[in-house]
Amino acid sequence: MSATNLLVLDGLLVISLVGLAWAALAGSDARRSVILFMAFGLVLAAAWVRLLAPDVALAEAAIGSGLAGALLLAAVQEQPRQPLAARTASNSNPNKPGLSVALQLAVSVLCAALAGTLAWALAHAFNSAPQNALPRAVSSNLEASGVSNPVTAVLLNFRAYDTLLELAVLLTAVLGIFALGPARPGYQAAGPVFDGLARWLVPVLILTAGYLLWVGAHAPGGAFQAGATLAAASVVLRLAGRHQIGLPQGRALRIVMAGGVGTFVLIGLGLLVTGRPFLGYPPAWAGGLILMIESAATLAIAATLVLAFLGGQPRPLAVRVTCGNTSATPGPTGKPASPEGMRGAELRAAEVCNRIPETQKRC
Amino acid sequence: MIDVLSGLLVLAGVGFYLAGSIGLLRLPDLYSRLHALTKADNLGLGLLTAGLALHSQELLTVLKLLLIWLAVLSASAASAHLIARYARRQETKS
Amino acid sequence: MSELLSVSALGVIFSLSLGLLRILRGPGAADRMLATQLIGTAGVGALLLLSLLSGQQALMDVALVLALLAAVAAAAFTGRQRRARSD
Amino acid sequence: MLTAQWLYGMSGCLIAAMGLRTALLHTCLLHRVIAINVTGAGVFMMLIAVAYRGAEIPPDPVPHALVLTGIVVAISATALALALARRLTAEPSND
Repeated sequence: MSATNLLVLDGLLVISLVGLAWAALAGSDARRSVILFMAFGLVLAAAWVRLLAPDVALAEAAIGSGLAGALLLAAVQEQPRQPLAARTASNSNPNKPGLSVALQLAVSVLCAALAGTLAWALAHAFNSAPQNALPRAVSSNLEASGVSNPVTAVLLNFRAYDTLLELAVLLTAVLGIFALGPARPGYQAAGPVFDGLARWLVPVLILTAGYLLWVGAHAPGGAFQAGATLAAASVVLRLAGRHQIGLPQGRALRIVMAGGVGTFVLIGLGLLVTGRPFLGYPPAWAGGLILMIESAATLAIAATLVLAFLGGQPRPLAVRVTCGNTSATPGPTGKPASPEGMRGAELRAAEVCNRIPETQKRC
Repeated sequence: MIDVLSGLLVLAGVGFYLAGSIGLLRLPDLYSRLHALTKADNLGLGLLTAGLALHSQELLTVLKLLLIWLAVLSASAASAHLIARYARRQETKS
Repeated sequence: MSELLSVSALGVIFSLSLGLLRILRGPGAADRMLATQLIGTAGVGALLLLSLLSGQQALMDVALVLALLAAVAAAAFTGRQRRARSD
Repeated sequence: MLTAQWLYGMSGCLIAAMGLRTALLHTCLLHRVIAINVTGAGVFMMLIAVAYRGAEIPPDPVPHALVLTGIVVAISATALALALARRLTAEPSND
């Protein structure tokens, strides 16, 4: 592409990004903001491609626009039709919150100052000679890493600690979501058009997830992108009103959720026993070990994202049968559900049922 | 010869893209905009992928292009229906 | 040929920015969702062209994921009725 | 000097600051969650711009890996925030 063409392309992309971000942040209609945010994610994916970051573009395409959009839209649909009718009844204009003008001004000035500081730091970074020590270290050690995609090598070999801790963050987040109550109710069975869409979309999504996991070793792709694509398959099934969305139940679900961190730690400890540093793979085995960790991580990430879309602890299938009997039991359970307890499935089911009237009260 | 054909297909695809987006911008109501959008989805991308497929040498690339087009084609058909029904429901509700 | 492809890529990106105007103008949520669909499709087209232009095979995978996830987003938008709680 | 690096990096600064301002000032919880995501996207733009080395030289993979991690953490934090918001509006003692 010629330099002028590229400049036009960059200009269009940057103007679109800033405009979409501004429009998504302004206004008080949540649904509008979510759709604008999804479009922002789409354009951002194009920008990552332009900046030669196809790995990031893949993740942005799968998570930033697709799954985040689905997640936020599911949250919007729970809100009342009139935007914030109940909560801003005292405020005639939801756009002008009860904050004082002085405070708004102060925050705006501080944010502008932050932008200025960041711009100054960036300008400094751009003007100085590029720091080539890290990229050179990556490319010179790529041979021994077991994979040929430098981003995967960084994520799962050179900086494997980061990824391990990131999986721990995911696990913590999903445990937090569990603690906040049961999942949203499912959807009604879909009509023929949606069902037809789901019938071909789900297998293609699953196939693409497997492909991305496999290809991640030598080309853009990997556990994050594959996990997000796999989660999208479950989300489609959920939206189509299926009961079985491919999410394991009970103990199996817990094993899958903890599997990412677990496999990582077990392999690290195993290496420690054989006299190597924690997560210091022997070069001959590195490829296989990385694929093993990535497979477990893919399943864990997919389970986490699906649970995030469900918005809480999935109800066991048995609840639907027992609910009629147990929901008569009076008494609200004030304390938050503790899903990690030692109770049996029936007790948990009963508790979930008890909590239903309480959660129904939301606006 | 093949280059010319592929170039023509790509240009025709871009033409449909532009027509679709101008229609999306200029047409008066949602349902006619829906009609304009499906042109960009089906024909624009279809002709584009056809042109690119002629241009590429590998079978895998051609298959991937075909898969992408089929995915967008059926997704746009289904989502056009779903969006139209959504808008219809909103209309009758209010 | 590559000049033609690069002009085509610009044309597709331009059509994407026209879609952005519609998304900003609205007026309804359905209109914005339509424009998002157009942006997704234009993004797929632009990625395919760039993939051929730059010789990066991986961009085709990005285009595929973009196409599939745009379908998921459209499905999530249409606001399906939730099941009653006692099902 | 690379024009693309400057363009994307500086607009990343701008987007991050805009997002932060809305996250602090808006009254609606959902808008705040979106604003935090936009802030994150701005920061990612800065990081990827720093990693960019021009069309010929391959970019620095380390910021790319950081951003990938960041995207996944951002969505899990978003999910947790949305679950908290849902719970908050469900509490009858809210107002």
